[in-house]
Amino acid sequence: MTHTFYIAMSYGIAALISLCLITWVWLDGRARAKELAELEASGIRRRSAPKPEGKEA
Amino acid sequence: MPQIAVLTKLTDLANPTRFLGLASRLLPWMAGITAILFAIGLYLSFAGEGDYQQGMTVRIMYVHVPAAWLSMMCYSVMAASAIGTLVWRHPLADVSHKAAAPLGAAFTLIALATGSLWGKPMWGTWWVWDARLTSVFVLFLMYLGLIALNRAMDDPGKAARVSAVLILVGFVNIPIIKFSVDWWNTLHQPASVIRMGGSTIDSTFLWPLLIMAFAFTMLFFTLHIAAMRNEIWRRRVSAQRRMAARMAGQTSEKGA
Amino acid sequence: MKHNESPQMRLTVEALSARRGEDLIFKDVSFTLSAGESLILTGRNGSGKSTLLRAVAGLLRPESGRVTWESDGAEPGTRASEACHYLGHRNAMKAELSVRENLEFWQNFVGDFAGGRGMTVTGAADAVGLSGITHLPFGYLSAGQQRRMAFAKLLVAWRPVWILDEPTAALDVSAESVFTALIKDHLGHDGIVLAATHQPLGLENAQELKMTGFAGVMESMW
Amino acid sequence: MIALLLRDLKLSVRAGGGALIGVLFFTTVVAVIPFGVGPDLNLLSRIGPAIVWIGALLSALLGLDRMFQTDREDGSLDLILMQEHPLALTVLVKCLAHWLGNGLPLVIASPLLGLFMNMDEVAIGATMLTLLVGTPALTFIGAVGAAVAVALPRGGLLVSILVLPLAIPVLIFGVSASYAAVQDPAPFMPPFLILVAITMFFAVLGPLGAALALRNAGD
Repeated sequence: MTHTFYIAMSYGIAALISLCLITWVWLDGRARAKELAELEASGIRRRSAPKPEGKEA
Repeated sequence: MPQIAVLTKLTDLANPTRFLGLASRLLPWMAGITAILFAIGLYLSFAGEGDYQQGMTVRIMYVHVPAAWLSMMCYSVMAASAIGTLVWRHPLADVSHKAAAPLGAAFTLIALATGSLWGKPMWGTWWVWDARLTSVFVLFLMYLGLIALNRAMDDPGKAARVSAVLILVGFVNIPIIKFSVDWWNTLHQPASVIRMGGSTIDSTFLWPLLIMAFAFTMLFFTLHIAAMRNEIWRRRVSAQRRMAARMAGQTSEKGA
Repeated sequence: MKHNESPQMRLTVEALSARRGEDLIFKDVSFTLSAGESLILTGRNGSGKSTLLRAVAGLLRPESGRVTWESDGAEPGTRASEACHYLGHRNAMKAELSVRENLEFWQNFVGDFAGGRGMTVTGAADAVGLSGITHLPFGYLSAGQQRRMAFAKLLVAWRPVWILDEPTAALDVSAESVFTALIKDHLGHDGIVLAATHQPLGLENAQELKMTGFAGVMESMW
Repeated sequence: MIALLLRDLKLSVRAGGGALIGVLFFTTVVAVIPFGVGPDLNLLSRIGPAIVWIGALLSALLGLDRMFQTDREDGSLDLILMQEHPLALTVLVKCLAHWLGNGLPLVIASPLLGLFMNMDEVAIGATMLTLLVGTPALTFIGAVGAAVAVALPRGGLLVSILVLPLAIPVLIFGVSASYAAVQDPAPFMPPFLILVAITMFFAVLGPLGAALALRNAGD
């Protein structure tokens, strides 16, 4: 088999894994942001948001 | 309490809210830089000439070596975060090593797959128990173990602390594993194996390699920050849901 | 209480907060106990009594605040937990070993704290009213007997502070009175008792701390 | 501390025979190998030391997750954590007791299994010696996994997965030293001494890591 095949395969696999990773992180972020927005919409907000208090150590 | 005052300051410096603000400002820039670096790196790696010995397969090196480098750097980042978890008990450190583990596993997988694809034309077989491949494989198993451990525990704080201990024990062990695998390898396979990316790399290969390594590193940090942000959001969501449940419980108790 | 000749010892709890998972169970609990004093924690199930006791015993890292111990005999750096006996829900005895082996192990392993001496194993078994059966494997005892023997563990090695989590669980009334007498005796010997109970232990001078549970969700962090 | 050692030893003898199960598993694993590779005595004697070592490694991992779990279940672990003894020292003593109860029987059983594998006397002796030196390292490094298991709702298998990669150096040098004793050109002492060094290193690292994990796994 030609070397080109192996080169294409390695770049392909590397790209595939990287893209999966990027997509996963991106979709995960979108889902979490959506959940936060839903919670916000249902009237639950962070109590500490209006008055930012220093967390005790 | 001067001690507590100092701690409070430290927590303030990198509290999750501030981190989120920083992350949302940095992420577009980092993603952009990563994309540009990859464009340059990929162009250079395909424009360059092949090695007369290894032929065009030297191009596999441009993804293999950076991925292998990242697999180790990611573990070092996790070890540093683990110290942050255990010594300063910083919540961001917990988030950091939890978010890094899947990234490390993915880059290690890239290193393994490309190493294997490089091995086939070079050695005529998909897998050799070469010292480096073997060490990377062991590292991969350790990443998977850590991910499994994180998933197996319910309390995120406890999970972070326990996996931090394991990360550090593993970190101390990695040199020993590397040393023993090297030793074992020389014992069983006298140096007939072609060394991957030795120290004498021609400068025509060095530039694409360096830029690709830099691009992969930027990709890692971009993904790491994004994954940390996701994890913080996840915890924020769970805390708010919990609070909602408690508040509902309290009002219904009062009503009853 | 004979405060004039009692040794200087103090268990101080300052602004202790602890959480389980993400729930803040209690917040800013402070108290001080000196020789001969006792504190009873009351509250319904899940109100954080056990959590507070475990935090004082050093078994649960508090979210904030600290627990300190000062006494004549102890070195300055002594952790508070070293001055404490802890009797939790579980008896910390091995079913496979005989009662005597169990008690002797804890006597040797725990050792006496400065300023007192523990009883002999036989004496301790006598004190909880179960003298004849120390040769039996712990697993053969009934639940009430097991609890009594777990209590005897507090007697074989001296610790100024007793931390008792529901000590009278699984006990009948007569056993309860035995425990109350032993606790009073401990207080009379300048001990300190910190107990969580449903039932009143019948201690006259005990302070009481009512636990309410659930002080909020730890969400300021996120 | 002696009291703790004696108690754990008594327990390992009395409580359902953990040692016995370990040895039984060891025997079974080694006995199954010939069915897999065929009854070729030459082949068996060639791979014998490796098989015995792998069998010992797996059996050593078998009982490890219970090391602190039993103490946690009956509440003893709480009291152990409260004492003034340095926790790492306590863990070291528990490791020794665990090794005496579970590791040593494996070492003692290994010559018999060596005979099954048609190994010669020197190879059997070398394997036994390397097991004697190497199995404590497995216990020490396994203690970290056992301490992690305390925090897990369901420990068991995950602990073995976490510990096995860390045990690779022990396996490499143990097997190498066993082979070096039989095969001529390779010297016996270097891998053996490295094995000793690894065991001593793990004797420090394991208890420290386990103590750290136990302190952090509490709730």
